[in-house]
Amino acid sequence: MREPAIAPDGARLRAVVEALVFAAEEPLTVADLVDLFPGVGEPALLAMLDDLVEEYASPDRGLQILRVAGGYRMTTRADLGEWVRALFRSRNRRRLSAAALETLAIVAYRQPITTPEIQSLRGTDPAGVLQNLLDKKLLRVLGRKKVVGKPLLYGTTPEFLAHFGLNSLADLPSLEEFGALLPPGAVMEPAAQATGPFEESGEDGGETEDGDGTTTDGTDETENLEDGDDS
Amino acid sequence: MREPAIAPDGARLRAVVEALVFAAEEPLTVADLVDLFPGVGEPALLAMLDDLVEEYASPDRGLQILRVAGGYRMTTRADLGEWVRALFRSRNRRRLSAAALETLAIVAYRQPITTPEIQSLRGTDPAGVLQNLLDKKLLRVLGRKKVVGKPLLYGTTPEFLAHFGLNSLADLPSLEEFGALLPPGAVMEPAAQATGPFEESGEDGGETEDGDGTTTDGTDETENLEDGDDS
Amino acid sequence: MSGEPLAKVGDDTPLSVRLAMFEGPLDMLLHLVRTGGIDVSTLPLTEVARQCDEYLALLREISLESAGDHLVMTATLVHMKSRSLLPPDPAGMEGLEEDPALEPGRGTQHMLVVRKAAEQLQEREAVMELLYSRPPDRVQEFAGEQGIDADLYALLNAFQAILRRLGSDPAARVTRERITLVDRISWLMDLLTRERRVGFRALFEEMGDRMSCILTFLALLEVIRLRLARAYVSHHHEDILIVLAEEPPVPPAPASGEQADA
Repeated sequence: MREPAIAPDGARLRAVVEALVFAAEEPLTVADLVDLFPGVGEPALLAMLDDLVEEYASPDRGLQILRVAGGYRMTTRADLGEWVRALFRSRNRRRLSAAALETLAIVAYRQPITTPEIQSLRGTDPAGVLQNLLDKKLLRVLGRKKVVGKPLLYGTTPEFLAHFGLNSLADLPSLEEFGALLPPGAVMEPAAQATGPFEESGEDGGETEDGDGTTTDGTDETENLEDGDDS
Repeated sequence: MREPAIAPDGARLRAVVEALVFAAEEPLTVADLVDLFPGVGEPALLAMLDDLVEEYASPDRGLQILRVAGGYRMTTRADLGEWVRALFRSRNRRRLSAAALETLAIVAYRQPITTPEIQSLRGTDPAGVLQNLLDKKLLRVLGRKKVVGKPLLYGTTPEFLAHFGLNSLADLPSLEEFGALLPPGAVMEPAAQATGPFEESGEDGGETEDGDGTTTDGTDETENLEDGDDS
Repeated sequence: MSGEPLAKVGDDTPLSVRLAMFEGPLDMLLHLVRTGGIDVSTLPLTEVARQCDEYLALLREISLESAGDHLVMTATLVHMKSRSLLPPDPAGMEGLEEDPALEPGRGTQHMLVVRKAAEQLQEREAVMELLYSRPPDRVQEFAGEQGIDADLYALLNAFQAILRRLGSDPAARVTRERITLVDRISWLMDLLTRERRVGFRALFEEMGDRMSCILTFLALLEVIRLRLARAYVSHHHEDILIVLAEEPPVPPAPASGEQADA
């Protein structure tokens, strides 16, 4: 029942074994093969596996078959590992790490925003990630916030808009708009307090001239963060 | 710094390329190789990839190299798939629902396309299906349409192409092939391929899959497999 | 299209809707309809509207804001139901109108083509199901952190994940108004970076509507508050001049090894 109708032999069996060594999650064992091809016999299957190892063991091949943990598995040749690593590095350069995407999202929705403010939202120091996003020209420095430590204020760039197919920041989807497309949770947040448009910028409570005073808890938070600022 | 000390050439470069085709998470593109080996030149790298495809295209091999999503990917041969499945004792599950397939078909042929437009073609609100396809990364948001309400625009991803074994959207048959019923001029053409925000555009759009018999015999075999499914 | 305030319940008791299929606050009903928990086409809207009307009659003297919210929610429900019952909205179809295949009356034919295209995809999928790739963990030692090819959906998901981690911090809410303001701040900074100084009156010259003027003024206040710019009265120009704060911005020195930690 588990075995498909016609058991392969000869060259086709060899091809099947090659496919199995390639695709198996765990190292492929002779026992696996005996299970699949009870008619072939263990010695013949073992010989076939060893032939395959031989065949791949040429310096001109990019792949090798290793005997590990009682089985056989296909990997890249050890001396080519640096190139595989280089490929992944090069691809990731064109993309965003999860940390970078989060930071980008924060800046997009909360700009202009400082490093300590980003850190208070993400929980980790965003300096390295910010540099990466500046290098990619997705973020830019808008200026310095005139509070203790004079942290830089970050905002998004025209390139950011182009990347995401937006004309202006007003085109960023709001949570409410995207609600139907996202798992419930953030959608139905109670609009507990009617907050002014500047609500989240009210952290620099030490200054007298900013009279918005909407958030009371923002003050402590930001001051702590600014003490710890690495500038 | 980016390039490891000695750039390989000749047989060693071929071995490296083989290793990279094996290792690449998404299909390996010529652009990836140009990035890694700027000294070699795109034509030589492309020739090397095509040679590798040739070399693997033997019925005695268990593996093949497919041209999908504008790149190259190593897989087991289709006619051996039943044996791999027998080893895993379960199907290589990736089937989509009819609603998802219809929505994908509409987006593939009409992208960039908005939710109301999809709805007008399918007749039902696609929001749930869309979210599912976005989560699966088969679709992505391309931006907003510049009409009243600024609806979001959707398009297909490289993962979409890879899922269906397409090298580019041009590989989709024109709807004329389905539409004997349709009056002339009423045919939707495949949309031009949209490129991702952080990707260079596809370099080899003109190529088609090399038709190594994967598409002709697949359907019957699948039916057999479903009979024998013991999962 | 659906940027209406969702659940802005006032300090009064919100309307509790009583229907055969649902009993609870109006905003919850709207939420369920939006997320597909309730099929809007089966919703007895006349009854919802009647109850809303009754409620508003009681409420009118108490809170205009709450009344407005309830009207918006009810209107949204009516809109959603009408959308589900009527043929597709022609306003959303502008780009498609030139295509004769998509004209009204060709719907059935068109559906056939869509079905066939979907079947064709399904056949391809069945073939691909027989192709196995290398197991994902085989090159893990080289892979490092996987990069994301981000689109708007990924961006918003990332932001939503942060909000969820923070809990219900009201200041973290994203509203259309806030984003529009941010956009205006960005516009103002662009202008100031380019021009170094702008006359206050000139800022508003091109503004067509009240809302733009208000937003620009709010953006100006914000920029001044952040001391990205200064404002002073120029007798010479008989105007207020807005001047970019000097101090060319300097990007921070890259802190090495930061990226990997998060």
